[in-house]
Amino acid sequence: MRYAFYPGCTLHGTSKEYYESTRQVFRALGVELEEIRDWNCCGATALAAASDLGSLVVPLRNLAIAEETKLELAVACNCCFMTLRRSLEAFRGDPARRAQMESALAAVGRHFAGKVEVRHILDILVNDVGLPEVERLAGDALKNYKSVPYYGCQISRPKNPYFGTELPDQLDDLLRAVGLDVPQFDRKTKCCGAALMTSHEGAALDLVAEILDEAHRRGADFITVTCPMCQLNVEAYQGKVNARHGTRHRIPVLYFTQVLGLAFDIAPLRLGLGRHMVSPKGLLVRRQKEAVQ
Amino acid sequence: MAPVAAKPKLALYWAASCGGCEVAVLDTNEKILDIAAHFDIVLWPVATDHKYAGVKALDDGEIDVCLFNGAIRNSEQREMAEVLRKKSKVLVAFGSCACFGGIPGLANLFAREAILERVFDTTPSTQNPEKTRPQTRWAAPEGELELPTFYNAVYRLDDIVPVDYYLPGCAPPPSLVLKAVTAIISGQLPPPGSVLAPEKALCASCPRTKEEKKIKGFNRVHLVAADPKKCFLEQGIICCGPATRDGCEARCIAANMPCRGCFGPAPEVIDQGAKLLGAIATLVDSNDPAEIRRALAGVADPAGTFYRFGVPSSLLRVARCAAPGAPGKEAMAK
Amino acid sequence: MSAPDARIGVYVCHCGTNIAGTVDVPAVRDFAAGLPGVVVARDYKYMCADPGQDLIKKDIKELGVNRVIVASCSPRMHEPTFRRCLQLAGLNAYYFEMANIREQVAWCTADKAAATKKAQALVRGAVARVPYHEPLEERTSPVCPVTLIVGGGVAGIEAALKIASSGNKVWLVEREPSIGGNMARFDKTFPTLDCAACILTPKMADVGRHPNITLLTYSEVLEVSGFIGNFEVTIKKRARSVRHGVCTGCGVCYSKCPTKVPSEFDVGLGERTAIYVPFPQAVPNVPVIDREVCRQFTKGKCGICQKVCPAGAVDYEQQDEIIKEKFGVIIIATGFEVFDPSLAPQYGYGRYPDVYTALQFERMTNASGPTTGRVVCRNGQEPKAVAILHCIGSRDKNYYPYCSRVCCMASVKAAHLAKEKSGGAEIYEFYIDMRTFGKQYEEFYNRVQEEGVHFIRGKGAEVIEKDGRLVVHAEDTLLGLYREVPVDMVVLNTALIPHADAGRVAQIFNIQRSQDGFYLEAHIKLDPMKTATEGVYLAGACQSPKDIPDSVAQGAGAAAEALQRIVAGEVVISPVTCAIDADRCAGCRMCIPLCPYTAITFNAEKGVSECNEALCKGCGTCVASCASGAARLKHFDQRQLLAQIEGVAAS
Amino acid sequence: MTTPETFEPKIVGFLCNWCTYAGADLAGVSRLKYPPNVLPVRVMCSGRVEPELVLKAFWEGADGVLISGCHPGDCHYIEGNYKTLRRKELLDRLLEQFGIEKERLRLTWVSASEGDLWARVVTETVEAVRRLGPLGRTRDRLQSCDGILAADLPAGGCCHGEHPAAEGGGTGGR
Repeated sequence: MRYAFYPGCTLHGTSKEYYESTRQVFRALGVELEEIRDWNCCGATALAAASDLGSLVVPLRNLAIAEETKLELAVACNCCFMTLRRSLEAFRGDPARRAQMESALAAVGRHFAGKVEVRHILDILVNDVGLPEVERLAGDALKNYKSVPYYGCQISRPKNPYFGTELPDQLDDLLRAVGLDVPQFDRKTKCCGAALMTSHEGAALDLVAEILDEAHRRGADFITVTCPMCQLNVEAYQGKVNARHGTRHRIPVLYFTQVLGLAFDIAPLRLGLGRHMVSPKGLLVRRQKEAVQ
Repeated sequence: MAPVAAKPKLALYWAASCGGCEVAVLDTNEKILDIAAHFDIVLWPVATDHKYAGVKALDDGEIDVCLFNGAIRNSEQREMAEVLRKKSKVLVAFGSCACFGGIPGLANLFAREAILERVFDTTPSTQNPEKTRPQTRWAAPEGELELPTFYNAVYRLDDIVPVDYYLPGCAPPPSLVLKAVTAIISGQLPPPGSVLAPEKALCASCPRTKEEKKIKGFNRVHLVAADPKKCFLEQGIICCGPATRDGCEARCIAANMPCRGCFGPAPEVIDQGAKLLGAIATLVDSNDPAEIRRALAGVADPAGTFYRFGVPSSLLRVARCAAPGAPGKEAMAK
Repeated sequence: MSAPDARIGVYVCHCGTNIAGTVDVPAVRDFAAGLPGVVVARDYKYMCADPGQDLIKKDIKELGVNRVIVASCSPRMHEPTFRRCLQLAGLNAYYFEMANIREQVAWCTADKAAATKKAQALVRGAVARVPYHEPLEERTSPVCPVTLIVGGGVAGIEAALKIASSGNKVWLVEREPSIGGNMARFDKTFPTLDCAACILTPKMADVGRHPNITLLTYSEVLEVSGFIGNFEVTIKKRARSVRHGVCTGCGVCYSKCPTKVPSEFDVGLGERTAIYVPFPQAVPNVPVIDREVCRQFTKGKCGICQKVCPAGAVDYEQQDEIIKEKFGVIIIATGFEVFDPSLAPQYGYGRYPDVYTALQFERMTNASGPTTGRVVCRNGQEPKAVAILHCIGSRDKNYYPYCSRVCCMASVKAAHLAKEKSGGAEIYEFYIDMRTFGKQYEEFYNRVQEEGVHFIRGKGAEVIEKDGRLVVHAEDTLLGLYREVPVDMVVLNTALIPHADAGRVAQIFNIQRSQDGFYLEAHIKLDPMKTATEGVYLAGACQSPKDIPDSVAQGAGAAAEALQRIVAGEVVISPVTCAIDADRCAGCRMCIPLCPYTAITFNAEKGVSECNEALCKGCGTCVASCASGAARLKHFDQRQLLAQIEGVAAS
Repeated sequence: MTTPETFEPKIVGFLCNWCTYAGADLAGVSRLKYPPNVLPVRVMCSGRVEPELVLKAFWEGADGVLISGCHPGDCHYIEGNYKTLRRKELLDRLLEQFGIEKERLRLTWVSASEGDLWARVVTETVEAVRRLGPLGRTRDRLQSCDGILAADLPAGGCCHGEHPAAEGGGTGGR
């Protein structure tokens, strides 16, 4: 299996561990990710406020580059996933829009035919690689662990064919496939506050608190996420949440690729597990202990 | 010495045709002598030496009957059609080419250029490095010669001039020829515009056993040994009988060959090929688009199959590429 | 043949402003006047009104008009009207032709000039066509006086009783082991709160014993052929494994049966045995063995019910029965099913035990239901607070866009019952807007409001668990607040949707479905009982979501439609059939296998194919496949169509 | 000179009585607006629509032909629509041999409840034919080949009834 790969800014910046673990896990599974050349920022959610057309064309350039590879485009960051899909749907759906987008793209000397598919790596792991293959590689390293799957809001919005808008279950299945105990998690697609954390911190902290509270109530050893933004908010602000709500949360927040890595017995440091603000050390130690016994 | 003047005048002419119709006249065997005896033949290029000038010199309507075979493919044939119409009391479209365009009519599926190129350049037996083409004028030492213009399309006789009777067939069977001639001689003719052949389709006189038909796939007659007793269609072999006027005495059928449609459509049918195509396609025994397509792929060359003798009589008449400067010319002119 | 003697009258209708608003009617009239064969062209405000029809009659009499064209609405609307008009004027009805310049020109075209041009083209087509029209005589055929009713819910029951009590025979076929349908599940009915069983069971019993009604439960229609007046129907009577007539309905068998499975009738809340009657008042009161789960059939050993049956009615050997029967008319009353809310996971159905569907709640409140009528949570406690959510799956683009019509009232009723049967719990209704359209419905709504039920205008967004309770999230659009209401029980008012196999059933009866998947009526306002297929009628929720009063009304209405046919004794059959011209047919027999009604046979001694016009329905498939043009479809004859094409396409 | 902008295609539509004709009525009742280029000819069943009728439409100068019936499986006459499907397969190939793009002949399924679909189908078809450009009358095409024909050329077949002396019978020609 081979895919074009669009990492997006964060995977090369604040969420290197997501990048590293993704690389490791896909290598272990024998799936090639070919990083597209000369890609640019997807514009994230900020650009749409400034210029609607701009917010469609900026991601489109990446799609045009990906199209040249004749491969499907794998994306890890939920925000990139959303903006790229939004651009693609506008291009396919609305002839008038399409014309504008084409001419804008032509201005930077590129052409796009609309022939590329945007796939989230979670979707690829579950539907292309398949759970049996994942199970095959997974040891029982995680069998006594419990984790809640936190998808975030962008992976399933706007409505898309890959993830149910209300309560998707692909991540649940994937985590179960590597032996984790996955309880029900009502807030799996609730907003983490995203950029509000910088403008309306209080509101964002309350949202994160909701998530942490349920994770705690469900007895999760750690939270599994699919999105750099969620990972940052849910992990980095636990202190402030505790201060605000008088709670004592200190729960690791791992990318699902890191979790798979652990299950595949890939060295923790290669999975970027050294980069976390809430250290997963405790987990790892316990894991080793159990391994010894 | 018998009085010559009493004899009615007969003209026979061939336009774009193979000569088979001429033979059909001769096939009346000894009866030909009666014809010769009854008529004063004023024009018969294949058999007698009369000049056009002689015909043109006749008074209008002086010819009693003209049996005209062949389609109209060039300016000479058109001119003679007009002359003979003028000079003849009764003009009979004789044979499938004159009636429907016939085999020459298949040329309407191609562009004139494509045909000339094939004939004068690309046939294996052709040596023509200068790519010489027929010219309508040619300066010879003896003086300038004029040749007829080769048209873009093939026409039926009645496209050019009004026709009184139609005697279809490739070629018309002697029995029908005699019947027609006798009718003419005895003056007992049906209303003008009539086809001098039976009113039903060929199946009526086809001796083969017929059951209810369903077609899974098509066979081509040269690829299978057809059961001589069984309806061709039931063997997946396309037979034009159901859409073709009777009168040929099922000669092909008797030779274990399917009807090819030379007698033209049944009465009041406008488009023989369309009727046949509709009937044949409907018999395909499947409701699955893919399966239907597969089955019908067995029909090689629909136009040539359903309009073998009638392209110039179809509602489509001529492929678009035939008209000068028509769209899709290149595409068609293979 | 062409008719040189054709004297055509063209009448262009304004239809008030419906046509005249978009089409230049005088221009069309003048255009028509100039067409060959037209002796008179007029326009009038309403051609279908008597004065309009009189114009036609007058011209037929005084101007010798012998072909009539009306350019107005769709022939599906008024063709019969004008054909009658011709007949009254002594002209054959089939000398008439209609040009549809309303539905297919005026109403669907924006540009006036273009509309006028199109109208003229259609008129030209009609004018070219009518000279080739031939006089045709309508035939009649007898109507078999027996009605088939499919579906034994309240609508089917009503229809059956009406027809039976008129002295005519009825067969009622029901898929379930008992008739009664969904209504049998209810405890109380809005707006009067009278007990559903009390008003339904007497009707059920009547059906059971009525001499004119043949009741087939646990049975399904497999195949329908023929046409109005004489349908040939194949019915599968599934093996009940208990002999009807022998069984006394004592009930010992199911009291002793060791196998327990969730009860369909209780929507999974209660249990039933392998041999069972769905509910105590079942009609017929004859148990049925569920062979899927019965040990005798799955394991081959048990046989308890047979041993204990005092009447010796249990028969493991019983086979499915295939019944073929003739019917004159058919009423379809197959009802609805409910949306499965687990497809909308945000509401927690299937994840939280105390989230129920409205139908489950009906069973809970039913005195003979799984909780003997007490409203209690799974833990046996009475709820302190109950949330009732409207429009679950209805009025929702993601599921079913239409309004299910009954839920608002059902919810109000549920609110009342929940309060009453839970010892006064707090009740919260989450609604988009209240639709209490029926007689005494608004009054009932007011009454329940006064009982202290909280009505929150805002659709329930989701149900999540917090601190051991269920929390309903919603935006209260009256307060302009986002609310989280903790409750102990949630009732989801799910959409009423077409049966999963509605498509298959539609094909069996050769009827159509509207885009929402319910069966399509002939006219949404004026012909709600008829379908496009003559002699097949609709009753109840299979046509669209309906409450009990409407289902009963439509059941009675469908009965009237059926009786109208039966009493008439014969039906008029369209003369639009195929005729094979023996002088042209060469006997190739291509057409024979193509006829869907086997109306064509081969006459060996004449050597030609012949069409039985009694069987022919006039589709024209054989005509389209007749290579010699011998087969002709009356009124859609080749010459007529060719001329019409020439007319519309001429420029 | 007709350009894609000014060219208004002429399309003959064969609508089955039970599904598409009813669907087209519904489109009207719902006041859905669509281009006026499709001229409806009502037939009881799409199964009645035979090639001769389609070719006749082209002969008379239709730039396109639209046949529309009930959805597969829903035919009022059980399976007339499948018969049409079979004919269309072969007709497509015939048209292409005559240089007529098969896109000029369209077969669609529109049910009695799909007024909006009918409006969409018509719009699409008109646009598709508009892109293909004019086809024009067969007789004009033949005329333009060598310019030797009478303007009102009789249609098709053996011309019984087309003879000046014979009284008008064949509906083909004039």
